[in-house]
Amino acid sequence: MIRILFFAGLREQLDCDGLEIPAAGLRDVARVRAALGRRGERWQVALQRPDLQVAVNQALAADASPVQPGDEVAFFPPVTGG
Amino acid sequence: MIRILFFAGLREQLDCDGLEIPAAGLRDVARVRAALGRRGERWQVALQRPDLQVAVNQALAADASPVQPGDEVAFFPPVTGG
Amino acid sequence: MSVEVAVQESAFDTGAEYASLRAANRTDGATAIFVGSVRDFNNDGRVMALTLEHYPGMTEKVLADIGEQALQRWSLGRVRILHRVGQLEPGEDIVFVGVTAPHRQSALDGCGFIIDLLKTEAPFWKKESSGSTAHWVEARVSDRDALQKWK
Amino acid sequence: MSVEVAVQESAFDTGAEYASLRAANRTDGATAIFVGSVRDFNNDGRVMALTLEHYPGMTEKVLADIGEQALQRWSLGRVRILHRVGQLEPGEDIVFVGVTAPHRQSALDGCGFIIDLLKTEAPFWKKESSGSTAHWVEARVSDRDALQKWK
Repeated sequence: MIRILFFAGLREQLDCDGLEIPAAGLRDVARVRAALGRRGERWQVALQRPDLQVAVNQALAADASPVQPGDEVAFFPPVTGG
Repeated sequence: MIRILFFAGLREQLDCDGLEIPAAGLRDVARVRAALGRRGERWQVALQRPDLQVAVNQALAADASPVQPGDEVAFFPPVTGG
Repeated sequence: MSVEVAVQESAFDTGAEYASLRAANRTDGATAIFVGSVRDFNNDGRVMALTLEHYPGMTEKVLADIGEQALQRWSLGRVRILHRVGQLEPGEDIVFVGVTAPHRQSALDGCGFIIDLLKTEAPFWKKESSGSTAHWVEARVSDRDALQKWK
Repeated sequence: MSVEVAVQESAFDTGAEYASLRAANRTDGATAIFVGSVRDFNNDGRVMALTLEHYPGMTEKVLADIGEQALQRWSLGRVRILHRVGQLEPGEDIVFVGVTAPHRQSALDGCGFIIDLLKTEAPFWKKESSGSTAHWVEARVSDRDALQKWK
């Protein structure tokens, strides 16, 4: 399984702060994103937002970053702390 | 008269923290410096130090800066505060 | 050389944080501090509250990593980064970045670098509320542009 | 917008100075502070004292002028510059520069500008003493070079 997390505006948009999905075939962030998009149009739209940031195991990552079973993958809007 | 002040290492070198000199003919900093240099070799040497800073009426100035009767002219080594 | 970070709901005391950066620190003549506070963004004078959400676990790692990068790059003495989460009122302090170094330029640059990276890499999100309405703060392009000077 | 400067023998309290920069200040979300402290310059561990001489009258004018320049150039909110004179012990604070602004880069740049100009234009001189010997600190070329970035 892969642990998925959503934060801030994205969390509210999806009305979901996290879920687990089977890891089979999801070997990079792009594939994880695509799999989540298949959950419905709302997910498709929200996850294609071009400025969305992604972290794998709590480190900033990109679409090409590898993902393994047991990983934690988080999607979130551009950060606005400080 | 022109009020002359010396600070820090220069004050110690000249063993003098200030004096008054007649203003006649001393219409810029260069002339004030030259007049002070004529007080003796120690003064000559100390006041020709190339990195010496000078202020006229408490504002940083240069050799060409004009001087008038009643002005306060200060000579000092490069500042080292902060 | 040390990096200390904290993510906390409680307020911090800039004077106490300064004292901690200076305690038994005779090698670093320079201390630079940056503090970010909640502004009264609305020009109509309406009091506004701010809620800070974060990504627990990742936040602390990112802050520690940013601090380490700064420490290595400028040979800093101590680095201290605090960031609040939860509900904040106008005038309250959000973030503290404190850096000590033997030389002033290192301290100032290290401090500026940390806050610039924090603004674009640390997973915090601000939600402003004013009366009954609330909205997520949009990231600013200028924050991303600010990173150019550290390339 | 205000510039406040002080030249004083007594110690200052960075926490109190910070509080004064923030008091009833809701427009400026950013505060940058630089503090310079007496280092233990001697690597042999000998305790060293510092005496700060200044040019009374001119010092205050120069500090106020530097503060005004920074305030105009970066649209700062508040500028506060404190500098101690007289006898100082290792570990004691010498100079405080505090700046508030609506934006962080203005606050950090304004703070850096002020300390760089102070280092080359404000009439203070340091004399280090260690045991029975004392000498005037030499100005550093790097302090003059630091001004280039503000041209």
